[in-house]
Amino acid sequence: MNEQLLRYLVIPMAQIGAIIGVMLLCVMYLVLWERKLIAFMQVRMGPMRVGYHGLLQPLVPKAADRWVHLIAPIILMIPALACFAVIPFAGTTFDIAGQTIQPWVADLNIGLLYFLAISSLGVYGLVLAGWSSNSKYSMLGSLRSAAQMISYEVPLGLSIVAILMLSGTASLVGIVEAQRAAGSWFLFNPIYPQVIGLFLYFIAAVAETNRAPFDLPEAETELVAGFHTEYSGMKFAFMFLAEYLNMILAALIVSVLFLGGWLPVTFGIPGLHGLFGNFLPFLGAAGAAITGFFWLALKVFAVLTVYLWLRATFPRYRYDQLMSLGWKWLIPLGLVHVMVTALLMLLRG
Amino acid sequence: MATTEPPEENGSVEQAPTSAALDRLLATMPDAVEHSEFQRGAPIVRIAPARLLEAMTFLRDDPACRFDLLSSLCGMDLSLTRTDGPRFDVVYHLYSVEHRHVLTVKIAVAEEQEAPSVTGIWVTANWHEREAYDMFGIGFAGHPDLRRILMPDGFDAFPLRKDFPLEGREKDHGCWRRPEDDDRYTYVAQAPEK
Amino acid sequence: MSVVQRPELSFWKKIFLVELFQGMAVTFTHWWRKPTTEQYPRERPKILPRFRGIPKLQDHADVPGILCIACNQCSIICPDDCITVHGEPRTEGKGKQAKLFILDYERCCLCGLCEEVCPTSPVPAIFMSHEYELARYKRVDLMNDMKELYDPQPTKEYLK
Amino acid sequence: MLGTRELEINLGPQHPSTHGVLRVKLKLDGETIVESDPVIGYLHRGCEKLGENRNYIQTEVYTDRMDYIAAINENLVYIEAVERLLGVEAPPRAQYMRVILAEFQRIASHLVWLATHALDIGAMSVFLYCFREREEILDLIEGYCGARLTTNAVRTGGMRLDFPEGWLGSAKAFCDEFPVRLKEYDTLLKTNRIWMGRTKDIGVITGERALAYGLTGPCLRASGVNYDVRKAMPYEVYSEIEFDVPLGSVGDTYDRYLVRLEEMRQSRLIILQAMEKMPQGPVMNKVPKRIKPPAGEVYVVNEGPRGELGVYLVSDGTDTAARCRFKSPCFVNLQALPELAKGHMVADIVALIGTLDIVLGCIDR
Repeated sequence: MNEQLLRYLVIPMAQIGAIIGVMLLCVMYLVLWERKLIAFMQVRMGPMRVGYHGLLQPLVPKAADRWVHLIAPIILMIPALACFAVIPFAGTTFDIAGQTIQPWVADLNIGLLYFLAISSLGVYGLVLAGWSSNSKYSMLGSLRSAAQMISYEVPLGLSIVAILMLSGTASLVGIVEAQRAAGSWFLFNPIYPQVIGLFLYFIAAVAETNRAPFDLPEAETELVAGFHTEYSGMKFAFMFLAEYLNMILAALIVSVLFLGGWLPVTFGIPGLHGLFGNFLPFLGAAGAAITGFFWLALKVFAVLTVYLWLRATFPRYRYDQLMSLGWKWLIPLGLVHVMVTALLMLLRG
Repeated sequence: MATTEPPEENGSVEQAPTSAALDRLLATMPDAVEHSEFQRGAPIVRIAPARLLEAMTFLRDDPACRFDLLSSLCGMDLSLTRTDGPRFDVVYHLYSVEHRHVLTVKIAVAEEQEAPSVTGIWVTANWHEREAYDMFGIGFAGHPDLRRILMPDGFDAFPLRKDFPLEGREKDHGCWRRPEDDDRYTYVAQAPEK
Repeated sequence: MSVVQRPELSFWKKIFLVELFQGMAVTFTHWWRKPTTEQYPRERPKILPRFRGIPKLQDHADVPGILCIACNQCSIICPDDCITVHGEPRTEGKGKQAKLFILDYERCCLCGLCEEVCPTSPVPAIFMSHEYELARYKRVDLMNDMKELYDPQPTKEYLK
Repeated sequence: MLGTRELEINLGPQHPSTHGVLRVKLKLDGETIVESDPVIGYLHRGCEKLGENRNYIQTEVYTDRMDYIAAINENLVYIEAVERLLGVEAPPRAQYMRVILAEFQRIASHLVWLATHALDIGAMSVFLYCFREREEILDLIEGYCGARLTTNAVRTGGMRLDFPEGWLGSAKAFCDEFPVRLKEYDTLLKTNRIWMGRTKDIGVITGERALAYGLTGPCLRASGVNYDVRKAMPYEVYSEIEFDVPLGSVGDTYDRYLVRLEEMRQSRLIILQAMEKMPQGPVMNKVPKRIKPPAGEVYVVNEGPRGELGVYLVSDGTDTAARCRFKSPCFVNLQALPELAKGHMVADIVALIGTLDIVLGCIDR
């Protein structure tokens, strides 16, 4: 009985703990990397006295109804963390002390659907946060961000439909296996290279996480930091963390869906499929898992750098332009993309 | 009848400055002009307040003048120099983009009397007149919403008048009070009780 | 006078987002350019010779005693009336010298007029020093008398 | 009782994008602006009252605190008014020096405008690139007169000091690599579709309406009216320098951006020409120590970066002015904000405040 207990309780708990710990750590370093990268891109040094320790003291506006004010950041945080359950961090399972450990928490066969459903729960957190701060600015900010997130779910979904068709399964592990079977990343897929899909997903993900050219809700110059104007202390840290976790999540999904998850960089080139498969052969399966994780991390790092690069370069869209871009351009593009993928799959078998 | 003073020489021998606009105005509305002179080459004309709006519309619309830019409108407190006549002067500086010439128009306004508002002719006069009212207390008849623009609404004096002290009135001063236990002064915003 | 022409994006540029990538290229190339910021407390900014810091008093070798002749020119010209000077007969030689010289840093606007009008011979008695760290902890410290006006304000080294 | 009411919202006075302490009372219907009413006066320090209680030398110290981003232009227009009252001319070398410094200050002021305007609309990097250029100009100005912002650089009858040696060399160096930087801003903004989307057809004003509002400077020239004081009533040595006055066609925010960019290029050309033509010679004319101009009045107008800077000086023979009136271009330009903002969205009012290029010190005096 304790073996059952061990397999389904202790190991997943350990994995979840590891994931949360690693993710919080890389959120901090992502924030630092963002400030340093954007600083260098703007010919300045960025934070030199690095002492990032987000323990801020809490503050609540008196007219706000306390409970909603308290719950909102938690509602924002839970989906961000929950989605990590589905992400395959490495390819091969390995065993330590007799127990076989898979490098992901759960391999749901509806993995992608789960991700879409959970990540769209975040909108509630935003709206509640804006409403409960009882200030006009937060109100405007939260309404804007809710509308933005909802309307950019659609192009997100469309770009994922094409991937589902190509890989035939919704489980993220299955998708990466499909890319291994197809012999190259989906981005360079012989049947129909998913360049438009990647572009579509990336733009929608940027809008979804209120970043770069679409950071309207927290447009500090207009609405004085939008919905989290009235937040400070731990609750603000939660929201801040949720935003960056969403960013890392989007980068992870881009890497898994389009850039071949844990497959090595040289995977696409015919002759060198397995070249960098395993840096630490002496560790056997564990070594392969670690190298797989390393490749995934490298791709996530590249995608995040492009995120920050966008932020340093582009001005901000206005609210109605944002909406018209989403509805008039991205969604038709997504539909055409899905149709073309289907057509090409039919023709090229 | 308007008298045109000979322009005073300031050391450089130059032909007497002429202003087409001024001559045009003198020709068409001689009775509106009380007095006109040239100061360092710039024409200055004093108009009777009653005929101001008529003269100003003429100056803006007449093809020879075409003063389409009211560069600046400001009040002046002459209580020290012109003790007999009306206390205030309202000075209009006009400029024509087309003909590239300038004209300064002045009208005299007594203390309680209201000057005619030129917001109908140039929209820019709105804030200028509000500032003149705020600083000098010169009322402008026909101004859309004449209220203070720079000073706080509750302010009851007119700061740019000559009788308003430079350091401000005692009543507006808060005072720096230093409690015994602390050596830093704290600013208390109400007048010190004597 | 020329009318500025308003560029229009050609169809192909619009489709392939050419100008967006050009913009990104600009920020990318800035990535490895040398940063221009200076880490203030450790790296001190370079002060140009004519920099107008806070006015201070100075003496000169060939004039015995206090250089300032208490002529009150500076306190007359000062727009904010920061300077009060009281003279006393000069200890060596004839003429006057400053007995009491109070400069109110709180009101001083660093305009440099006092240095211009100061008539003392080799060097102006009151001169615009190169000190720019003017914060003090108490308001009282801002009223500087002669003793403080002479010694340069100690700049603590921020080594942290 | 269900009913919709317009949302009244306060933009400022503590707000990151009002370029100073400006408060705009906005009436919003959803996101579109129904009515806006700018409230000013938070930075009123009574420069005109001080002008009437300080002598002519001391008042110049207050002029560069009014429009603190174009300090030398403010000093210049005040000193020109005093010189015209006195009937004194600055020697030719001093006049060329004044033109060079005024044009440098114009470039610096346009750089601050571009930086804050781009930052309000979201382009963070342009903000820092502009301030990097402005830093070099401020070093030049500090090299000449000793202060970066509160310059107090011009004197009645000429300039107090000549350029330090090596100054013209570093000024030339700046002028050489400035066009490359301008091209960078253009690639980042001018053809960028997001920037175009945020600035095209925002705050459109026709030529006549602009003149009725008394707009001057780049805001007026963007609507196609050719009025530049340096060409219309040339002061100092502008008549001997050829340069071009850029005009706009539509009169929207995008045109004002293009006009100001072009003005920066023209200012650079002016500086280069002035540096070549600058004769050797004295920099200061004989001026009495206590300036007591004869009784009279004068209204002098200069072309500041934001528009027409005017000084109306009335002297009664003593050494303090009887009336000292500063006509500020931003005070007049801001008056057009309600008409420009009607019907636009909240995000646009931020772009509009940026494009009017207002400085609150200059408005409130």
